[in-house]
Amino acid sequence: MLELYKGALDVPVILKRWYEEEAPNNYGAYIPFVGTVRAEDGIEGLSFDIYEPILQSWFRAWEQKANDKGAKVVMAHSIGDVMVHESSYIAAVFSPKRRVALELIDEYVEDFKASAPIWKYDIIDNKRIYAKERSTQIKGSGLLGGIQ
Amino acid sequence: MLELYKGALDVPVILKRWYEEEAPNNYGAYIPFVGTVRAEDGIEGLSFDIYEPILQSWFRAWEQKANDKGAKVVMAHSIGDVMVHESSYIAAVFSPKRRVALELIDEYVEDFKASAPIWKYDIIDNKRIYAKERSTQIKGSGLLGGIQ
Amino acid sequence: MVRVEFLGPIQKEPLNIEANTLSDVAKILSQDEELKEWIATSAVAVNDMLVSSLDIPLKDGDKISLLPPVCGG
Amino acid sequence: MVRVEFLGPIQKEPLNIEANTLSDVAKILSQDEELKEWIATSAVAVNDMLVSSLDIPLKDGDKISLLPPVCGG
Repeated sequence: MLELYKGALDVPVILKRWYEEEAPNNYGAYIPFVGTVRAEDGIEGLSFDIYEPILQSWFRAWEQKANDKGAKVVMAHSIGDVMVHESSYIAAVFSPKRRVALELIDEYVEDFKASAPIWKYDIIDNKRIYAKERSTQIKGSGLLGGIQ
Repeated sequence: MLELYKGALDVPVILKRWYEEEAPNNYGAYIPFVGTVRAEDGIEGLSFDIYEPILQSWFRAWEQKANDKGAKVVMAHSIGDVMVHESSYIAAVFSPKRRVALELIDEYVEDFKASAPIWKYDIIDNKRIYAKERSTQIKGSGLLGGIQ
Repeated sequence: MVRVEFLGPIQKEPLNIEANTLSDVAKILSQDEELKEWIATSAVAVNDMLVSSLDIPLKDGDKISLLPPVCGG
Repeated sequence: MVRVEFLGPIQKEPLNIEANTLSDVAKILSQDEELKEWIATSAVAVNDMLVSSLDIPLKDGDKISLLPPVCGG
């Protein structure tokens, strides 16, 4: 389940719904990672663009990977503006086993950061400024420039 | 904050309260680990004994360790009986930084499993049976038997 | 004719160009001075699949996307 | 006089015994056949602090706790 929302996430409602949906499914461990916008460098908030077709295929590959370990992944992300101290991202793992869950949440969140087709902008003075310095080139970038 | 509850945890309510309490404190990452009782080996549920004085000092050491990294740990645990598909344990980390949060939740949960003075019993036919095979000797065990 | 789309912060309208391979696309895009930095740092998808070779044959109607550096979460 | 408490699954009432060190406690407890396995696998706390040496001097009123193997969560 990949859920995209316009603006900030209602974190308690999402965490509760996921918990209750999986309660009968005999997973011993549920680990959500919640990402919240920090007040820093004078930003008013962050803004996100998402390219959904490739995000969906990235997510389906992770569903398969989790499934192979008897686990399940879910995700919620904001599109557009999210103000400081609001949340823009929840990634969660359900697994029968503790070790699988702890290892999977780490890999899943890190791969999300490195690969998911989402672009972040600082909101300063009501303008969107691409967060270039904090961004990561997707593996294989530069193909058309012959520099890879 | 170490919270002990008689019986199963109300997971959505606890996750929501912790999230809202820390929302103004500028943590970028919130990772709760929720432990739920699995239906296996014909158990009706699990039951827990806790020795609170040593659990409190174990927890205070973790508060200090998290604080040294700019992070915060919290925990909720059940005392007594928790039926299958109910939850008995939530450990959570708040941190400004993603990597600190992901590494801390892993260490924190693993050290909890190895060291926290909590004893687990299977509930079968309404009787409590010590989960000896799944239990771990605390570091330094056997001191009085001269075997360590 | 293939369609080239520029995602995220690359503020540029889609282009329709003649190209038989990604090498052709690279040649055409590299003539645009504004795109130089984006080309050097972007990943490439053909019909929403990320690709890692310039030898991919293209057919009429294919969609090529440029994905600049990402930062979700 | 020190007090020895048995935690969790060790189904045994607390004992009040005369002991000057943990070695004395070990000697007294090892006479109880029922406790043999628990002694071999339990950690020991003096006044709620886990200890790792038998040489700890004890004073009147100290509390010694035996903590058998744990499994929280």
